[in-house]
Amino acid sequence: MSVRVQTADFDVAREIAALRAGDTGVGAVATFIGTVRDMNDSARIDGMTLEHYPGMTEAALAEIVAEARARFDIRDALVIHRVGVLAPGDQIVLVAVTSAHRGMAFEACRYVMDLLKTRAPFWKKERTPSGERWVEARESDEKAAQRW
Amino acid sequence: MSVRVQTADFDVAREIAALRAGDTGVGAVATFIGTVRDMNDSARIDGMTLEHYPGMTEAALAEIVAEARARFDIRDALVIHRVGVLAPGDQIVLVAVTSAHRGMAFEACRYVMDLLKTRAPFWKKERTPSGERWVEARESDEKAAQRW
Amino acid sequence: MTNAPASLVATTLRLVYLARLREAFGTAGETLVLAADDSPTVGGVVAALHARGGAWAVELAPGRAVRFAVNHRVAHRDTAVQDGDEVAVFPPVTGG
Amino acid sequence: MTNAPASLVATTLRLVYLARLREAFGTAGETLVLAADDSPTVGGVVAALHARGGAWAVELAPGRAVRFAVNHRVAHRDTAVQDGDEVAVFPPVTGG
Repeated sequence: MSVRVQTADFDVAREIAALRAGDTGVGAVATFIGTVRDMNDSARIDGMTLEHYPGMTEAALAEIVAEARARFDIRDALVIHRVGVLAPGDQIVLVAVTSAHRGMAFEACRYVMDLLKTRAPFWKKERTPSGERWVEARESDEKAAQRW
Repeated sequence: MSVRVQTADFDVAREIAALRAGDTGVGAVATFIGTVRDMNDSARIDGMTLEHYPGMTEAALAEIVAEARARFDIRDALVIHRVGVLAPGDQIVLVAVTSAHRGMAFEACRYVMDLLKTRAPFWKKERTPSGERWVEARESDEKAAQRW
Repeated sequence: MTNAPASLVATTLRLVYLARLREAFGTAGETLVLAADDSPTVGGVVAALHARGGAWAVELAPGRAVRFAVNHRVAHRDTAVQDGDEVAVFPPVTGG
Repeated sequence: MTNAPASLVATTLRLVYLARLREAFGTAGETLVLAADDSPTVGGVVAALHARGGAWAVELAPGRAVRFAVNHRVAHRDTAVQDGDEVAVFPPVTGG
């Protein structure tokens, strides 16, 4: 299990290879990558800055991953979340889960993302043509997390 | 939309980059990678050979992806399936789906995998210490496909 | 006789056997001519093959899981076949 | 007085403000001393801040969505705080 908060970009192929390294019991790898869109709520997005709460972030992500491991029959899981200044198209977050079979990998990957969206202390500030604005939390994210 | 059957391995980072290329409306990328396990039904697996039905394979995969596009609000999708001789740890299949939001990406990715497992003409022949054997279809795969 | 219904003339099909069935039948395929009194369907093809006995009778026995495609599309026993069609006979798929 | 209950002595807390609330309050944090008659809870902290008026009263008004953590763990208004705790006050998270 690994959880990282970093400004640098990540290479998903390399991260998956490291996550699987030496474990030939893995038959399924489910991953999710969140990326910066160029539009949000009808405004053009020129980029964004991601702020977090150092210390709590790592603890919250580790707790979410530990919960996923307790709940689903998975072999390992990885979360990487970037912070700092990002441009449209940039990768924001990676969640990767390995398991013997695909069902558990899909479920656990989605679970981690749903909980990350409501429990991990990250905040997005978007740059738009009319200035900067903090992204508002979505009701749909709250519902997605409550589903579990 | 792209569907490929090949003997060569694939680089998931490069494939995702190509799938997303130029589309900054993408906010979510869900992927699934199937890999060769070293155990199956209590037997050690030394490797496997994947056979397919050329012509029908590509048509079946394209049809599954087209159905996923009609059913879910996604931006693009890719399926790569390897054939030939594979070793434990090797990548077998990649399904990658892009969308604006994560829910549709997860759903469509899982849909494509579930249908691929029951409708795409691939067959696995495992090499075990006691000889070769054809993999039997799983009841659980049939149920997963019927869920949709 | 040019206006005769298809079922009254012989139907020539290209058969393809895959995976375990290819090995069991000892061949990757063959040309099969359905007689005019055979059912011009996938089921008619199965009946003609099953009647050969041996591995054919074993693998195509009622209750055995066998799948079909006609011209690369999923088919069933009641799917019609026409002269020139490619009919594939194979076990349930196990890819991914 | 060493055996007096915590609520009868002053509680010194490290407060952390994040994202939009950091900007609204004009500071990333401060040291807050809860008086002995304040509730030794997150709710007590909020009440003390709200009483300052201005941006504090606006952002911490009843019904506004505000989230809390005590020593890096998710907390609620009824979560107890002790001398030396780090109490974070922030908007609903929007990562991923």
